[in-house]
Amino acid sequence: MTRILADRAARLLDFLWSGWAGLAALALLFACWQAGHETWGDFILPDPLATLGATWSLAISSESRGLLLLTAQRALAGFTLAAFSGAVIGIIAGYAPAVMRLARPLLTVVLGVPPIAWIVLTMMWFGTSGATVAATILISATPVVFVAAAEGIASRDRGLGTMAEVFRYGALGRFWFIDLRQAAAPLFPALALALGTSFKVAVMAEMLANAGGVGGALARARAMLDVPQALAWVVLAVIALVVVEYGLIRPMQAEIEGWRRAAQPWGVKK
Amino acid sequence: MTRILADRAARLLDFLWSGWAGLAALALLFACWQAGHETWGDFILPDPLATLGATWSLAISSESRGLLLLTAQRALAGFTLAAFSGAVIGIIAGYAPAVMRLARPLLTVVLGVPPIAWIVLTMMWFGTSGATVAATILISATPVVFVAAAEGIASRDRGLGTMAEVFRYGALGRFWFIDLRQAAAPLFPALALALGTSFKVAVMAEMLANAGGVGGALARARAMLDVPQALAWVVLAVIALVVVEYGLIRPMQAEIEGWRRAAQPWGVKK
Amino acid sequence: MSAALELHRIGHAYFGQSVLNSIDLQIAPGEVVALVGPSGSGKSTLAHIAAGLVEPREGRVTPGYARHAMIFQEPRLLPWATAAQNIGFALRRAKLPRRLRPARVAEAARLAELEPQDLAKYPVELSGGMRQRVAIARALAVRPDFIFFDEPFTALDVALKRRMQDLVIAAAEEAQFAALFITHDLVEALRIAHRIAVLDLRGRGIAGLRILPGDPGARDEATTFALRQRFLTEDPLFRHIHDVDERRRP
Amino acid sequence: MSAALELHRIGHAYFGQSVLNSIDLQIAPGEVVALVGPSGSGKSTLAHIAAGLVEPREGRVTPGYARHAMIFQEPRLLPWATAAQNIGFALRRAKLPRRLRPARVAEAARLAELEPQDLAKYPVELSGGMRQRVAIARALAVRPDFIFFDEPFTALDVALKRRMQDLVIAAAEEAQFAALFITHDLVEALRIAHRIAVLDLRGRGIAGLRILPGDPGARDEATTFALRQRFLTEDPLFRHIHDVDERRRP
Amino acid sequence: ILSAQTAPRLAVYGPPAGPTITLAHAVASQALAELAGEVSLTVWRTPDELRAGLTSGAIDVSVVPTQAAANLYTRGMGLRLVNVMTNGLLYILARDGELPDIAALAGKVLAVPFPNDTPDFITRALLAEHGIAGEVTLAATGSPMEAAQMLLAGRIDAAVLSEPVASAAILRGREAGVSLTRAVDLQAEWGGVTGLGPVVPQAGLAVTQGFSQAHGGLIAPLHAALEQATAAVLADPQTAAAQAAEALGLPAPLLAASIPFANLTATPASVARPTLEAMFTLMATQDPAILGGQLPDDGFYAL
Ligand SMILES: Nc1ncnc2c1ncn2[C@@H]1O[C@H](COP(=O)(O)OP(=O)(O)OP(=O)(O)O)[C@@H](O)[C@H]1O
Ligand SMILES: Nc1ncnc2c1ncn2[C@@H]1O[C@H](COP(=O)(O)OP(=O)(O)OP(=O)(O)O)[C@@H](O)[C@H]1O
Ligand SMILES: NCCS(=O)(=O)O
Ligand SMILES: [Mg+2]
Ligand SMILES: [Mg+2]
Repeated sequence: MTRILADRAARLLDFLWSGWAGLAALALLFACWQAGHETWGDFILPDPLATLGATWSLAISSESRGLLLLTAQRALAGFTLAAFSGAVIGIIAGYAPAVMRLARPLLTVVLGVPPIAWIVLTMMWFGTSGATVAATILISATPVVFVAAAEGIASRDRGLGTMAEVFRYGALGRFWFIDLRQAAAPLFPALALALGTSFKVAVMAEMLANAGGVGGALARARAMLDVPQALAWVVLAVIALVVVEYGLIRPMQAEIEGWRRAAQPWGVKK
Repeated sequence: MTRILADRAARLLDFLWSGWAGLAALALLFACWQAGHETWGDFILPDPLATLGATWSLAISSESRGLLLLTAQRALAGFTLAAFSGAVIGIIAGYAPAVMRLARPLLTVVLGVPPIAWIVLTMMWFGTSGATVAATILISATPVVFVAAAEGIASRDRGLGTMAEVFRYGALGRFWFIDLRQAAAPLFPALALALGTSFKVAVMAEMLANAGGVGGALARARAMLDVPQALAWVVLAVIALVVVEYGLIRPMQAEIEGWRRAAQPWGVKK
Repeated sequence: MSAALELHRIGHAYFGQSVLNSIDLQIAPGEVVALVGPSGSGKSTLAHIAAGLVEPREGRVTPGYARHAMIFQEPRLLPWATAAQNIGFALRRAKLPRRLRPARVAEAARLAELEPQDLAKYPVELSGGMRQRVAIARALAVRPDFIFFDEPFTALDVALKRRMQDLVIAAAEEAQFAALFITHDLVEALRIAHRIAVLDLRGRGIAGLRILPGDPGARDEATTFALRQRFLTEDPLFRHIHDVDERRRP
Repeated sequence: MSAALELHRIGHAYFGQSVLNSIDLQIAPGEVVALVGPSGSGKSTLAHIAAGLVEPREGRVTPGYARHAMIFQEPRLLPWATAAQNIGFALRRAKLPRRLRPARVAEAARLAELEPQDLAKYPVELSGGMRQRVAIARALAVRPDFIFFDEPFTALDVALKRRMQDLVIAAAEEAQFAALFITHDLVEALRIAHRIAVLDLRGRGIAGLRILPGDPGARDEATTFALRQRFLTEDPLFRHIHDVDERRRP
Repeated sequence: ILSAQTAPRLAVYGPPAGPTITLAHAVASQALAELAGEVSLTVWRTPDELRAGLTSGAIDVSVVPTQAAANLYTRGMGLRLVNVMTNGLLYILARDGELPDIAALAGKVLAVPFPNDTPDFITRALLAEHGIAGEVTLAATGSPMEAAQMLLAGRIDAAVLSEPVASAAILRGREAGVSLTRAVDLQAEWGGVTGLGPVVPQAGLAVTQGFSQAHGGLIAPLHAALEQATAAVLADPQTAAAQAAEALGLPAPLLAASIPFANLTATPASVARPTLEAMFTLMATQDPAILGGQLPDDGFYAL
């Protein structure tokens, strides 16, 4: 029990410590931004501080928050769909090479066709609603989840499944406690990727399909050539992404990867 | 020796067999396409046969082949860059949790910022040239390679490295023969993903940055509302992608995964 | 009384290469049968088939027990679970009320001589012998009436091995469980088993069976050593167990 | 002549938990020292430190050999390489011309009693004992002058184990290599070693050393059995090796 | 023509639309040859390209949307408008006979594929003017191409399209047996509101501050050359279309069909100022930010 508490405390400490590292990374980013700003001027890359100011004034306006919420909802809806379908098909393909053989070429096609070719089709199906955005996200974010799930299942340690079978785990129990647990290791980083893609594609699809939300606001700011405002929207979307990612995906991943810490505590090598 | 030959023959058979499965998948795709065509008519989704006709006439024109080659070269250049930098940074992050902590938030930002926000910057740097396209691909395709490489290295079996150390493998030898070999399992599917993304993003970036190639031709066909021609370009790009993927990535992956066949030959379960 | 386990003309092949052929074996309730045989002769494969983990190409397995457990040749621990969680893993499907599980885990760990502070360790943090003991505890935790042992005590020191053997002997005495006990250690087999089955060099059937005198619990060290010497030097059945060069004979 | 291996006041701890403490040991060229000790006492950790794989918290390791090899407690085979490739893996850094490698692999495989048809198999296709023999062959292939054996023959049948032991005895006789030989099998230790070192129950130093009479090759079965009986029943050094309950004493 | 100094190089840029035909003709007919040693014409396709080009100095003379020029001017980029090169190229397309006038849009689905752009503002103002703003379902589509596709496929009733997409849609429809017409001429409708004639001064030639300073003397001759070129284009659309086909990446027949509807002109900015300000005022009342916060002052009008 104390061990578990200590474990969790270590994890929290690690989380905070990586928060520091994250701040360092962001500081780096801001430094580059500032340098770019000084090189190219306001019109290409506005002053980071001015942008943050614009971001703040957007953030305190309830209207903007509504737009952000709309886009975040769409992104999350698309992400949920993509994560679910990618994981399900990927897991099936991981178990059944026949499905894998069938899915691979389709994956290649889905991957390789530019979004511009899909967008009319999704508009036909769903009109210019949030569903179009969700469908675009589905197409963009599913492959990475699929591939991770399939690889995770295909490279599982089969010996553990056999062991579980001895102890009366049925197919479902083995899947749940053994195979899925093993697939989780590659799956979580892929989910983080898919989530980031979802937010990005949500904004892009809102722009392309003229569907409001942050994408719409960004398009408007761009049409007005209001670069700080446009960037502020981007910053806002990224902040929403960060909140969701570090509030949802990373903690779950940390739970899953806790045991690795036992082997290599605090990231110390050897 | 005979075993190796038999192995390779089995692999070839498997490859051909999965070729059949691939054909089945494509047949499925065409069936959906035909259904879409019949529902929505020529302007949304032209007749697949007409599109293939248009594709063929593009394919036999040396000018179009030049455009295709240009785009394929750009996609491959971007892919090479993305694969290389993603693998290198990912591998470093896999070894060094400190780098991982630094890279993760940057990754989130890179992932979450819509391409529209980058493209102006890259155009500032590189003008409307192939370099812009390559830079856009770099940004889009690197994360997935990074994540796979980092996960592959982080979850490696450290016991094998220790074993190699006994037999006088230096850090480089262990990296090359042990760790990289283990990371290859998740890396290759990720490379296939990155390659597909590269082709797609190459076309999109050529459209956005007005940089010629297939993207330029596609934009032109769209401007003329010549839907079959536009789709023909998309088909052509996908064919190029398939040729590169099944000529380059998949055979290497099959070599790497050969031993899994020993455990589960011909995909037979248990 | 019907057999706890009955193998009828079992045959198996990997990719056309025959591994096992017409294996017949019956184990009575409460009986411990030791299975010996050269490395690679198919003992593990047979155990997997007998436990229903591998479908045999030929023949029939008729289990007569209620609940089995297996100690695999490798520990097969879940790397993401602590030792205690690994033991507890076996209990999830054992129809044991959740609140009784910790006590059962602790009991099994005690039987396997695991110390409490080691129960919170992950497999990577355990020594080879500790891992094997976790696997043993996991099997004991479900209180099976049949156990498949696949070289279970190889990583244990003399004292622990003896302790574990005594456990098996005691259990057999009280007929708590029957067992198929794969081992290379003839002395071990002679200590714990009612019968010894010798697998043919190439898995072509059970080469022979030897019924051991008296109850396992009743044999003392001198008896087992004498038996060992006799089997190894006089009994032709054990010839290729004893001598590698015998195996090269056509 | 300087020692083949010298350990000076080695100490180690995992996360603050002390595992080894002030271990001193010297092994002469051509000498085989058996290391015994209870499960979890730190034998594997000591071998890793001695082989330079783990940095000790305290103390100094002074190797006096030219080329070492190690047989780990688990086989540690490359899953993607066949048995032959796994053996050959050790040779890549052995400064052996590439064309001589296949012959060296075949020789090592023969020494480890691996059959040619098994050399083309991947580890998943091998039995437990075969995997261990591949690991043995891999270590032998580089012709080391020092070998760390970490319970190397546990998965082998009686005949193979004896054959492998004979290999070690012969090598020691010709002073081909010195060895630190971790084993739980006292008879094995008595057959092959010049000296037996007993590790303290909690790794607090080498509890004691016993020099065995005569050359390993010269001892017959009766001698080793007698020695074993004497150590286990009379020598207090082996008390907790012999009896688990001894370990609970404070 | 003033005896102007000449520049070593003159790189003219244009949008993928009607006014670029004039530029192409001016280049092809050597009308600009006496202004610079080397003359080139490039088409930009996205506003991003324009923005990057203006900032990096790669673009200093370009035909741009007048709204964008005003925005950039009021934001202090120093961009100035030389002239207006089209009096508007906006039409509402519908299937033959389905849309007699703008009022008939009530209850129909109309696509306006240019969010926050001149057509969007004009269309919404006109719908409000006819009192049917609440009765028209506006279908949000991404690009004009998608709007045209949806219209041709019968998914929507009408679409606001600009030349040459409108011409392309009509051509495609004819090939496929769907006859579309320019049911509403937005220029005329807008003229009815402003009383300044059928003029929507959508795009014009703009020069950067750098160009004004270095080659200020070239501005007037440049305009004069474009005036002549405009006349020539209108007189002989076929030739001009052939000259522009390459740069615009569109087939000459399509361009030739489009020219009569592109309302090409070359009106000095100060002459066009009333029509420009009428349009700017509309925008400023709806959303001042689109002009950068205010109407551009005198300095904006370079000629
Ligand atoms: N990576 C590790 N992290 C934490 N603790 C470890 C680690 N490796 C070993 N230990 C601990 O060190 C102690 C000694 O382990 P070691 O493997 O050296 O024992 P051993 O003598 O080889 O035992 P066995 O005979 O069972 O193989 C044990 O208590 C074990 O739990
Ligand atoms: N998954 C597999 N695929 C192919 N061949 C296999 C597989 N598993 C085992 N074999 C082969 O079957 C034979 C018997 O293996 P098995 O593991 O049953 O031997 P064993 O008697 O348990 O040996 P050991 O005492 O070494 O553990 C061996 O020749 C082995 O190579
Ligand atoms: N416009 C490109 C979007 S994505 O391919 O990067 O998802
Ligand atoms: Mg076995
Ligand atoms: Mg050990």
